[in-house]
Amino acid sequence: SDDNTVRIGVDVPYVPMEYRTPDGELTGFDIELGNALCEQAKLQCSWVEQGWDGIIPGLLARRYDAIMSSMTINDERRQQVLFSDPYIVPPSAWFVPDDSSITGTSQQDMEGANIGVQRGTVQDSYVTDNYGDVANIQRYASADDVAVDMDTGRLDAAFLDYPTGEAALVDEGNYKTIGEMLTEPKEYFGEGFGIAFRQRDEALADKFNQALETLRDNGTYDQLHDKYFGGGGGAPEPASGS
Amino acid sequence: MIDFMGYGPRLLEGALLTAQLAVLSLLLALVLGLATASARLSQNPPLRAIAVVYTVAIRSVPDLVLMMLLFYGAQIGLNQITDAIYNHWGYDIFITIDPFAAGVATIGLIFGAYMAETFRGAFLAVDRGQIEAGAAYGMSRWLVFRHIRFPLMMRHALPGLGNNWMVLLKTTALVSIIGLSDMVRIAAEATRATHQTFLFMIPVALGYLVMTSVSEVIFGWLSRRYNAGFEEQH
Amino acid sequence: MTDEPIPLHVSGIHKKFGDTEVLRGISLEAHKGDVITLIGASGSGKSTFLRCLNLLERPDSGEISVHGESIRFRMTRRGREPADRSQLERIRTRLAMVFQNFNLWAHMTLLDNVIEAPIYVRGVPRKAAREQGMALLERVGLTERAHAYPAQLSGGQQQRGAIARALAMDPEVMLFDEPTSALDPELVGDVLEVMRELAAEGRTMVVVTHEMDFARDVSNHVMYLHKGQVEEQGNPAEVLSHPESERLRQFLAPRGR
Amino acid sequence: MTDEPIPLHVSGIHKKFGDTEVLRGISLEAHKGDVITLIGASGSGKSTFLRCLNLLERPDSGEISVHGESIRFRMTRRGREPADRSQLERIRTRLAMVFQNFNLWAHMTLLDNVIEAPIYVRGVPRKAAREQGMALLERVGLTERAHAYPAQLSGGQQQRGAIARALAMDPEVMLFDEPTSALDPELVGDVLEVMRELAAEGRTMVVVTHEMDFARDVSNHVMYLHKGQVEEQGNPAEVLSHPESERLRQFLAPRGR
Amino acid sequence: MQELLQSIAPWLADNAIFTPQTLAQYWEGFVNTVQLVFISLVLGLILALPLSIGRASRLKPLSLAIWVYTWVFRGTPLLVQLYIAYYGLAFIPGIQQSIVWPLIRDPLYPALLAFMLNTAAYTTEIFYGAIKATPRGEVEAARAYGMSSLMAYRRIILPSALRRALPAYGNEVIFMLHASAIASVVTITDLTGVAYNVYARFYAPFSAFIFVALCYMVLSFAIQGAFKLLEKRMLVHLQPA
Ligand SMILES: Nc1ncnc2c1ncn2[C@@H]1O[C@H](COP(=O)(O)OP(=O)(O)OP(=O)(O)O)[C@@H](O)[C@H]1O
Ligand SMILES: Nc1ncnc2c1ncn2[C@@H]1O[C@H](COP(=O)(O)OP(=O)(O)OP(=O)(O)O)[C@@H](O)[C@H]1O
Ligand SMILES: [Mg+2]
Ligand SMILES: [Mg+2]
Repeated sequence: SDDNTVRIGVDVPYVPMEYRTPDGELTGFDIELGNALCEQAKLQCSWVEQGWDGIIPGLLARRYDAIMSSMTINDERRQQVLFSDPYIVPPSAWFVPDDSSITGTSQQDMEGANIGVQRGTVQDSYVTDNYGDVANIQRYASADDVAVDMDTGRLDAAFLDYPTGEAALVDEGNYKTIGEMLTEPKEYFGEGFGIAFRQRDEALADKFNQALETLRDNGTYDQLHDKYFGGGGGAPEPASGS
Repeated sequence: MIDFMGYGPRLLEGALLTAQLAVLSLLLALVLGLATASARLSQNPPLRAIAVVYTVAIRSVPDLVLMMLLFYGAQIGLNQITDAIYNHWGYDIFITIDPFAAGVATIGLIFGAYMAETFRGAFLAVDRGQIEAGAAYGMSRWLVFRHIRFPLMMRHALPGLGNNWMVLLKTTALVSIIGLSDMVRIAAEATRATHQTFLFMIPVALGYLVMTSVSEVIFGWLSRRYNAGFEEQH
Repeated sequence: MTDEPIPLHVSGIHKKFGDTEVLRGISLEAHKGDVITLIGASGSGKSTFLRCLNLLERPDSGEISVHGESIRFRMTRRGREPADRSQLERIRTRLAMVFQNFNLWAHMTLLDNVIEAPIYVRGVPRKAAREQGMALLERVGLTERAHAYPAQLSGGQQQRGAIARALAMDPEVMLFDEPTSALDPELVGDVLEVMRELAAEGRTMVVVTHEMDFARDVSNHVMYLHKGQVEEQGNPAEVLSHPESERLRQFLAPRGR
Repeated sequence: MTDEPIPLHVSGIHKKFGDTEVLRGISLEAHKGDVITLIGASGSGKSTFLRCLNLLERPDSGEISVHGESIRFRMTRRGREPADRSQLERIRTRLAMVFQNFNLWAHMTLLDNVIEAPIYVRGVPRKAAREQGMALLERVGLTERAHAYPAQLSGGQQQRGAIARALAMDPEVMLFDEPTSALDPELVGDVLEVMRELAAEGRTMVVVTHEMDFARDVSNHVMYLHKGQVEEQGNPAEVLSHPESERLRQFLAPRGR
Repeated sequence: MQELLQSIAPWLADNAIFTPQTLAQYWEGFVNTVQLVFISLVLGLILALPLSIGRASRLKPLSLAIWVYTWVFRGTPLLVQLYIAYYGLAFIPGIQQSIVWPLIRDPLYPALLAFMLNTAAYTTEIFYGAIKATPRGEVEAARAYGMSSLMAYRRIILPSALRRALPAYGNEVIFMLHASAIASVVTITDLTGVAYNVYARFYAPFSAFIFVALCYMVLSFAIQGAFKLLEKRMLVHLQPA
């Protein structure tokens, strides 16, 4: 294929990182940042939609050349794909109903609570290890399912990706965050989200890394970041390039 | 009319894809199922063995895994070959497997194994005398199959086929793994974008119900056709 | 070979089911126009022998030749099999069989049953086959029931339909397995008449029957089977009136009452 | 009513299939020990009449009473139906039927076929039923095939099995639809013997048959059906030797050859 | 189980993922899956028998009503049914104060309900088809020997029909096993759920999922083997000679 065209795989939607407006236009933090990166790197980019379960196989099978889809960098994935530098480290947060009696996030506060998480996420691992002994952890396929079961009253608290929880709970109903936004410890929350490439495409990864650095330096990145996360609490800390 | 928060048209497209996938996979599954059931009941031991392995193996592995293995496994295998060619001789060729064709092939292959079981049971229920009468009049095995065995068998197979079809129809949702946007995939997208789980389940359920209703009509017609000559009981 | 070939020549048929030997060396020679009847007790192997003739059962040994053409066999792992399917199919079209249980095809109307094999095996045009089929149904008195399904017919009607289906093949040798057992006396007469005509036309028939009158009146050769062997055979008038074998005498006895 | 009740009393049975009137007012009275044979051309309605007796077909009009008990009917949207299912079932256990096409239950062994109804309908203990069943199978010469499935039996064997199944009900009236049509002469004799014994035991039988010898030798009343009506009836010896009706004469003619 | 784990512990020593702890989790998931599938199949079967008879009955309204039920439950995805049973029921006004709430609150019972109704719908249609194809003469023979409708069903029609339905029902059992993988959607820790959990811990999708696929394979093999045995015993009268 042409050297200047890059196809990027993305699992839509994951509000507010990637989603469609009702008229069908693809947008979100990943999309806007990705487009900006491509422009900076003088690449012709197109987006390819792909369900999450097949997203890495799809890359390896060359259906597209990169994945930019809120993918957390970790060592297991590193064995299969090549990651760019992290472009964002999203925080995780606790959500409870407005009238909840839970006031803190310590183990004592969560004693006996039903905690909802999204199955197989970093939040799942974190809660399992730190609250598994005191609380009852329920694992769901999506953040929306967590939200619905908050509505039914089966859950007392939820621990989610901050942007996702904000969109699914706080924006939709009577819920609030409590406690700190978490991006540490790294062993759980990873190094943040990265763009994934095939192992042999090192040159392409370099182009993206350089473009990312330029955007951070010239303020484009901050602008985008503010647009999506500015209003909500806790500015995610930008990860420094290696 | 409710336009489902703007997702109406795309849902419709997804429904169309679901229908196409389902019908084409069904055809493939029927052919594979008939061939396999015939092989199972044949006098040829190697053929029988192949048929047994196919039906047992396919039905053992979860559909999702099969979809992954067959589509991505095949593609990655192909890529390794083309990569080797690139590394040795410098020719960069790239063969892509078309996801739609792959989806049809995979679902057809999976349900061929289930169809085979249904057909086998139905073939066993056909009165041997009827088949013998065909053979006695010099009909070739193929002619006996088409004119005697098959129509008589269908009467017993239709209920099972109907069930397999219903399951197949809903299994088409698996194709989102290989990057196709069927009805379920688009509804899931809409749900994640709007946080309205139930709102988008309704059009999906309705979409399936419409397709099932159409097929109920077709199955009803087939059932009357293949039950002609057999009086209604009780 | 200046003579016309013999329609059916069978020698030394043996057949086992598992360990039980059902046929133990049966031979038969049917010349043109011959009507051969097979009689014998239930389980003596009459049906099995008839089914061996057109290879619905595979004989374990023995030769079968139809119109001078010998059926070729070969040994396979499953035993002795016909070597050439297309030869087998060709030969079967010459041996039309009427079954004990009728075996009309349940999913077809009576007329369709009759015209099925002529059209698809012998390649008769549909229109001609239908005309011939209706004529045959008239011959067996079923014109009005031509479009009924077998399940809608009485037993006797089904058997008459099955005979029409066999006649439609215009076969060289006709094999009947108790063709009149489900027919009432009136129609037995009709069928005998039809079969006489067929014999006169030069057709050859092998008939399993319990109707001693039929054996006596129509056939020119009778074979009495006992436990898979021919115990006695010959001219029906002689054999049935003056049986030599004690067993045949016993077999015929209840009739005398 | 000091007399013993009549086992079977039937009057004025009418039956239509669609527009064709298959039975046009048939009556029958069977006293204890009576053996009544029904003869007639194919399609004359013999089977249909027999099936009306135990209500496998619903007669459009007419009365049926078994052992003095009249079957009660009521009108429904679907026509005239028996009013009381449990009465119907009770009466059916007294009328055991042997079918023209055997209708053995395919998923049961022969012995299981025979003991099924005694155990589950009449409540005979399993052990006793098995003993009685084996005895009956011996009576029809099928002891060795007791554990075979119907599909593994020859036609004759299936019919003999079906007769054993009927005998196992120890019924008051037995209905036979051409019970001997698939049997060879040897066994016809045996079965006639069995049926004579049954008659002597005081059982009543209604038999559709084409066997004129049987009608003459065993039955004490013969009814000739023609197009759904009784054309002639009476003592078999008289009726069959000196038929009054021209039609019956024709019907019996072919036999004379 | 514990002993088995101990005995293979040395082999597991240099394996980060398949530690005794995770294997115990897999075992728990395995047990949950088997329980869930088995109970819903048994309940579904019990429900399907009378329903298929009703479906074959001459009572048109009854037959129609059952058809509508099977049409809806076969016609919509199991996932939708599961969602409605788990989330939908919870929103019925007043239900949270009622005595059934403890049952509905627990994900197991809504899942069982959905699975049972789903498999019963499919099974009903399978049995109904087989009942309709029972040879007419055999039914008549049953009637003629004084069997009531119920008895004829119990002794003749159902035994004959259920035998012929075996291969198709075997399919349905396996469909149900595969379909049960969505139980994890409502927080049940079945085999698939465990695979996701292990995946979450170790980020090793292939190991986690291939292992779970193997578990499903073992179950499927067992089911198919059981059905082969059943067929051998129950279908002798139909086997080609
Ligand atoms: N497929 C088979 N497997 C095993 N035994 C069989 C099979 N077919 C027939 N037999 C047995 O072979 C013997 C001969 O059967 P056959 O049907 O030839 O008898 P028949 O002379 O035609 O009797 P009938 O007058 O009752 O029809 C019987 O004992 C029968 O049970
Ligand atoms: N269910 C049915 N529907 C329509 N017509 C039928 C049905 N059953 C029987 N008939 C017709 O009714 C007539 C009488 O049939 P029946 O079976 O009583 O004759 P039968 O005297 O027993 O003849 P056979 O000696 O051939 O058995 C026949 O013309 C038959 O085709
Ligand atoms: Mg025979
Ligand atoms: Mg009749």
